[in-house]
Amino acid sequence: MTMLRTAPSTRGRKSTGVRGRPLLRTSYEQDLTLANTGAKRRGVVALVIASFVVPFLLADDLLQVLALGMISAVGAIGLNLVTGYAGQVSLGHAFFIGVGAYTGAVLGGDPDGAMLGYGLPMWIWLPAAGVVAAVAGLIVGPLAVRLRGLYLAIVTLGLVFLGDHIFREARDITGGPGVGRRGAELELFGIDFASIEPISGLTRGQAQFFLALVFLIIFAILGRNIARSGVGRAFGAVRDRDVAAAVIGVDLTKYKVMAFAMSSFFAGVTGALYYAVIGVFEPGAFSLLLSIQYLAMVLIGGVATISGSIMGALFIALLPRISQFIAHYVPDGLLTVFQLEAILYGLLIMGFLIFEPRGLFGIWTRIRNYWKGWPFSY
Amino acid sequence: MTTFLQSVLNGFAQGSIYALLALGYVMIYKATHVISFAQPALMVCGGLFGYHATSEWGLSFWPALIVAVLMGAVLGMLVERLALRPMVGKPVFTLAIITIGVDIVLRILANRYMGPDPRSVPYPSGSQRLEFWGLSISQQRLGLIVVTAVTVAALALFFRYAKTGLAMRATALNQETALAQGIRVGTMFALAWAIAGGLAAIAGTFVAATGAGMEQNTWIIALKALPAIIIGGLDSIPGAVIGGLAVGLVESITAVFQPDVAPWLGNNFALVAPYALMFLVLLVKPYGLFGTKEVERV
Amino acid sequence: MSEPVVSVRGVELAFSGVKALQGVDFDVFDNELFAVIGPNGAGKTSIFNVLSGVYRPQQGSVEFAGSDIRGMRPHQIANLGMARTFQNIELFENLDVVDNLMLGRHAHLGYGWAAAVAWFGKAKRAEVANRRRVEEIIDFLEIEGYRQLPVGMLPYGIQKRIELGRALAMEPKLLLLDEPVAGMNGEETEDMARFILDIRNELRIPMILVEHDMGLVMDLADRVMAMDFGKPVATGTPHEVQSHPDVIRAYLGPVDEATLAEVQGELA
Amino acid sequence: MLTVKNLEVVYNDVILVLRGVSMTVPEGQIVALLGANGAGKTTLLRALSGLLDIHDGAITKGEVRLRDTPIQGFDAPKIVAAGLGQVLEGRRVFSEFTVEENLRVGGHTRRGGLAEGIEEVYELFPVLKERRKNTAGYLSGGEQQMLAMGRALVAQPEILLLDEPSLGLAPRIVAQIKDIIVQINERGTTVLLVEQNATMALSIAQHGYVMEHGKIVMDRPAAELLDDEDIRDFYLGRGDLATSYRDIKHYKRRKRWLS
Amino acid sequence: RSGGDDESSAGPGITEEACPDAVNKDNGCIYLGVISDLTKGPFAPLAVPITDAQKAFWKKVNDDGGVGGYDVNIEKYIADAEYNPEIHNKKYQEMRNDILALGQTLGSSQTLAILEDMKADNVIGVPASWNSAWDFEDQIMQSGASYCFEAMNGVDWAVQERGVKDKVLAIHYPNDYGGDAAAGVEAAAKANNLDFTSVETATGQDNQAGAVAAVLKQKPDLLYITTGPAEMATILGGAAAQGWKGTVVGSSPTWNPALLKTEAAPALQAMYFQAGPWGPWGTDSPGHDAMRKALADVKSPSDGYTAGWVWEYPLLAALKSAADMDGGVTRENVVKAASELESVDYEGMLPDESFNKNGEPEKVAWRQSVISKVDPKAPTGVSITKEMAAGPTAEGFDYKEPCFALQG
Ligand SMILES: Nc1ncnc2c1ncn2[C@@H]1O[C@H](COP(=O)(O)OP(=O)(O)OP(=O)(O)O)[C@@H](O)[C@H]1O
Ligand SMILES: Nc1ncnc2c1ncn2[C@@H]1O[C@H](COP(=O)(O)OP(=O)(O)OP(=O)(O)O)[C@@H](O)[C@H]1O
Ligand SMILES: [Mg+2]
Ligand SMILES: [Mg+2]
Repeated sequence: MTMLRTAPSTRGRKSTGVRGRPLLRTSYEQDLTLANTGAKRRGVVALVIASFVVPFLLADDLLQVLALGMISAVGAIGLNLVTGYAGQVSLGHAFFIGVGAYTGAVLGGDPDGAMLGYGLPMWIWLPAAGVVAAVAGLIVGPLAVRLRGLYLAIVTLGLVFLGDHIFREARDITGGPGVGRRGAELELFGIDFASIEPISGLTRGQAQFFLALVFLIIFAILGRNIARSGVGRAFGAVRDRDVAAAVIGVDLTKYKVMAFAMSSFFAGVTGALYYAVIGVFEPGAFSLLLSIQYLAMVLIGGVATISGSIMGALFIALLPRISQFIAHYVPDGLLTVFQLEAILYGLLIMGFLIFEPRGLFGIWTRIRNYWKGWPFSY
Repeated sequence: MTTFLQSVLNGFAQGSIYALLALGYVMIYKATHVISFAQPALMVCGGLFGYHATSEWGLSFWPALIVAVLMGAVLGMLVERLALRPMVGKPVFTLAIITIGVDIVLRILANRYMGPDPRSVPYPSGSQRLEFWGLSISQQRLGLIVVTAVTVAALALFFRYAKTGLAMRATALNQETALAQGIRVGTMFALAWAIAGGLAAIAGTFVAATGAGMEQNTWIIALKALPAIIIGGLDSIPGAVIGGLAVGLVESITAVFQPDVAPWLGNNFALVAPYALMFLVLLVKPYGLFGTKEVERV
Repeated sequence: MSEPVVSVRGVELAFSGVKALQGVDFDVFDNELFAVIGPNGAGKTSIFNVLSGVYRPQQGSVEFAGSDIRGMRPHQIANLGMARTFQNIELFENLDVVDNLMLGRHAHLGYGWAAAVAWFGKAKRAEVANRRRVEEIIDFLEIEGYRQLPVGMLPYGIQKRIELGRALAMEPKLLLLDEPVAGMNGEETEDMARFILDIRNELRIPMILVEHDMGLVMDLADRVMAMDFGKPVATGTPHEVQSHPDVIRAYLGPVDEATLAEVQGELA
Repeated sequence: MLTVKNLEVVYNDVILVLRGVSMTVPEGQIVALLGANGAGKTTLLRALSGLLDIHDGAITKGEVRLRDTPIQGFDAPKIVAAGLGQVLEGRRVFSEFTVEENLRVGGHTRRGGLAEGIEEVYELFPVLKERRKNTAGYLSGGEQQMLAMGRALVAQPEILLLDEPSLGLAPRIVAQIKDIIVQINERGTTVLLVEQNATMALSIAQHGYVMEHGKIVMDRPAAELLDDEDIRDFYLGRGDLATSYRDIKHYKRRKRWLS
Repeated sequence: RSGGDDESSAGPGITEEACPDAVNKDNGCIYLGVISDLTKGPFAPLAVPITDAQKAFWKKVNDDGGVGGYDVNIEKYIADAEYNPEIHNKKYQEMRNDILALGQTLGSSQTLAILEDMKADNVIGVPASWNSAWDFEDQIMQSGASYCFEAMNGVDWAVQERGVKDKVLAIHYPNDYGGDAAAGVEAAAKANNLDFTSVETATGQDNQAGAVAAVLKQKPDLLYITTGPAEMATILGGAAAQGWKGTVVGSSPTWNPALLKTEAAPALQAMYFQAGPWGPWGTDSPGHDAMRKALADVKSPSDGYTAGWVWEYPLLAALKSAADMDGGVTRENVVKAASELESVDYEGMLPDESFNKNGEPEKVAWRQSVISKVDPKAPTGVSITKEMAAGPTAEGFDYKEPCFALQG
């Protein structure tokens, strides 16, 4: 399927090859590690340190936005696995996120609340949400074997509508439209991450930020592991040329289904955690719009890159703030500031894709390569 | 029995709207292989053009419809030129997301124009209905069915006999090869969007002439065309029509009978029935009823 | 001779009206280089597609490595040890050379999704071991310089070589080559010929070769099968096939007896 | 008459592929362009026919003139309208179209007589006529190549750029293609022929260029090139004297004789 | 970030410094937040007028000299939450340190999404709905009868005045709004010995086929609708066109004057009545007068304005009484003042005693509402046909818990 086949990974790599500065490796292990150059290693370390400093510099509301952004980054990584790596465009991500959210809410929800809740601890409900969503993915996967491209996309979209119907009707679980329910209890190692009281000196925003950060780091590594292993390669093969992939021994059905299941697992844990942080949510949350938002994260961040997914998710999370910020500098005349904000949201997504179709990751590689090649240009 | 026939008739009439909307998607798909998520906004704008022409310029329905179609076509072209042309050759899903951006922007502007009130376009015969065999249908719906039939016929002829039709499809299949044959790819895109904008305007104007008219939430109707185009096959004109009508029928029949026949499916199952039908069709035909199968050969 | 590696009997394949293959029979033996020739549309690629499970013939049997593979799915056949290259290059353009070759080793990785997710331990060890094998192939095909480049941007000739490499990485029991030297100049053709010979002599993999370059076929093949309109018209040593009147007709079009004799004479 | 002066082409803003190429394709001639894989032949053709920007390429220097009109700023449809047709490398048929639809698209710019144009192509390639209602994507490789060639002919271009038309064709069809090129040339079409099959190309061309690493390194009448020892060695493979492929020595390494 | 950083002076959301563009330069400033549905959400057509009316309300308060030495600003912290609980929550987090109270929080699950934080922050809020659940929440200040009582009164009225004696059908959205009303209809149907059925319907004019079919099948005497205006018109118009005749009563959000320009207009005139918590825009009362004057620029009046305006009175009352307390206007005092209010001066738009938070809902909840009829001459297309009253069902209703439970 050529839908998402992007230009081969970009200017960057090309120029490395052409300009030829082969990085010396002395063993294959070294070649296979995550951060396989010194610069990358230093970069990662710097980034992690920075992430631990940030919470002490920002206000709580912004921290929560970032925390939610990091949590949705895991969902974006999941979508990138199925759509970016394996090339199966899914508009059904919202459904799997919903399945995860409700699984989490039921298992980890307040047993005395009005909705079904078992009050299980987080280390059970979080993975369980992933597993249940993955099972849903397993059921849907076989559709992907028969369908291609936009047909698959719209069919997965149908899933969102069917899911919406189920979520609306299963009122004991979801509360129904316009009513909603509470997410799971956010308590881990005896720390209540939802409490407004400071937790060992940390505000709620800070605590949630750290929770999200750790969550993201774990799943980003898992995502990266999948991507760099034979599984990730097989995904790429299925995406680029499925007949050729089959002929070299890749079982198409198995890998398409696996891609859906893995992606749904990521979606499931994201859903459960995200809505536990949000607090109250209703079936309307898992609409086409949510699916599209995730697709936008993947496309804006960069198809088939883990770090791109993270950047894309943070960008989409911050986008309302960005448009809010800009809108307040435009004098309102014809449009109210809110209409302006909403329009800017649309325009920024468009502008981004038009001017940098390779996504944030593309910008990043370009900057990196600029410095690599410095001071020589061609 | 009358209830059944009446619901078939209602579904048929509603299906005509979906068919028109589906045709818009198909036009864009045929030339670009993109699903345009901007169709809802184009429909809303088209309906508002019709509204403006009748209530502000004092035109009557039919001239207003023509004005709306022309303006819709121009709007479609503008969208293509400004937002999509710079992206020629980029992955189609990137383009699809861009159309979502377009949709957001246009809909906000339309809402700004509409304000809180529904806007309706008066149909010449008002709410008069035609009665026969114990069934009834509003004249406005009949008008819609006729207009749909004429439009479909015109488009089908265009694609059959005009070389532009073939050139449009060629463009979608492979832009470089199309360029090498001397096909003006940009013109094809613009044309497709213009037709899609015009079709959306017809649908929009009729929607605005129905019931409470066009309001801020009416855009959702356009999403019903998505299962329709999949059922019919993304690139097929007859497919769009049959898909649209099928969705209308299934929806109407389910709405009437499901609460009694299959209450366990839950409230308002009619809303998702088109998607259920879509799943069924795809299980048998992965490219919809009339879609072109993608060639895979090594 | 020993047991055939692959044996095709009475294969018939038709696509709505077009009879692509009719009554195709042949065997390929151990360490043999078997060539298939024929005009365009004769059905050569279709034979490959039948062998590798992309097409399912309506009639006939295909036996490979001791099992009946008719009706098996492509990846199952691949895992039995059949590898091929394609007439139109079918590489994974977005992936780099190493990844393309590693994909060739997919069946040999020997770890599942769980190990992949965990990475450390089994998966990592397997990756390193297989990477080593891939480096040997890189070495063999002399493509060291391109390792980390996405194959989409490499010159055509190199891509053809990488495709061969990917097939070799599968450690196949039978290798199918579809027009390996099409679009290559004399020098590149020689390079490719050398690799084919090396594969035959050093790796001892039996091969089926489809090629329009008669010089190459006649020089390299042990046996040749000529086809026309989906039917084998002659099978035998290159020399026998070359002078078969039906083969000459298939290649030159209708000829009168005199020219036929002349051509046969020239070839002899 | 098509002239190229000092042309430079860059992909993705950084990869310099053509480094000052100059050549002339005189009216009514067949000119052959040879070169190893990756030399930049296809890139040159793209630059001539306005298809570079689709590949993120751009002309950064130099000039292309068609009958004294500089055309390097034109887009492809304009160039096609000016009478320059191209057969793209690698059988780019519209897979989902039938054979006939492909030919009709080929005649997009043709004024009138489309049916005759298609009929002429069917005469040249009778297989295509048999397969006229078949989906082009399912044709065999060679049949697709014929279709690509036929499609370009329907447009009746004044100048025809051919990018490896013999690729994957059986000897008999190669000979046929060769005849067709001569035929259309005799009818007044100027031809620029890119070929790996140098024997074929040089045997019908009046003039030949050899390209290497984005530069023209040889520019001679075709007959001279055909006699040139290096050319024979590199493009024609083992001439009559060469031994069988089986005897190729392993130590024989690829060498370039220039640059 | 500014606004609430003067916590040293009077606490968050209140400053000694004058408001931006203050009317009374010497006054301090109280900041009220609004979290509404202003652009793309389903309630945007209603929420925009509501918000505009609330701006006008507080402008008038400022023009009259402010409250306890403060001007009130409701313009600076307005957020568009698109009717989405998640965004609602985010927007609240953004403004939580900057506001004294929420002048508007629109939507039930939306409000629930921030209720815990509001409680922790001592922030009270004015809902933009009439939900029975709010009668049971201390920090939510609701005006007028809930949908539930409104529906009981509507049914009781129809039984008395329109001769309904057989069958009542409730067509409603499945949410808090429709659910609350349907519960009221059911209670009233039971009390009046009517045959009751209910049908849930979805938003969107094109999704009303099932609702229309239900009407045609059941042929009810009374149809009680709780949807949006377009849906109501589609159902009523569709059923009427196919021969159904009966009485239709809709909750207040089912009406929009522009419906009189649609093809459903004749049917509406013949059959439709609106149950509402107070008199529409054109009603004659000092409060209505003040509102019309303050909103003189409005081109097409609607009862969204009326609602937005009325809802603010209790908040004004709470601010006033907090200003008289020890420590003056602070969040804590406002919460306390609100919970002790036993009446509010609605300037005649509602009876003063209609607002009473001081006691069990069973005792203090307001149960009276009005019925309006279509009146093309009235500014918003409807005028009162039955004055403020509670029907027998509402009067006798055992109100221990909300009619329609929002989640706990
Ligand atoms: N999937 C298919 N559907 C329809 N026809 C097909 C299909 N595959 C092959 N054919 C037809 O079968 C015939 C044989 O095709 P095949 O590709 O095997 O030829 P080939 O001998 O490889 O020719 P070439 O040398 O040109 O590659 C051709 O006429 C082709 O059109
Ligand atoms: N789109 C592109 N982006 C970047 N580099 C490219 C692109 N297309 C071609 N190149 C590079 O430009 C060089 C010349 O390519 P070109 O296709 O013109 O060669 P060619 O002479 O036609 O070769 P062949 O005989 O293989 O067709 C090659 O090194 C190729 O890798
Ligand atoms: Mg072939
Ligand atoms: Mg080339």
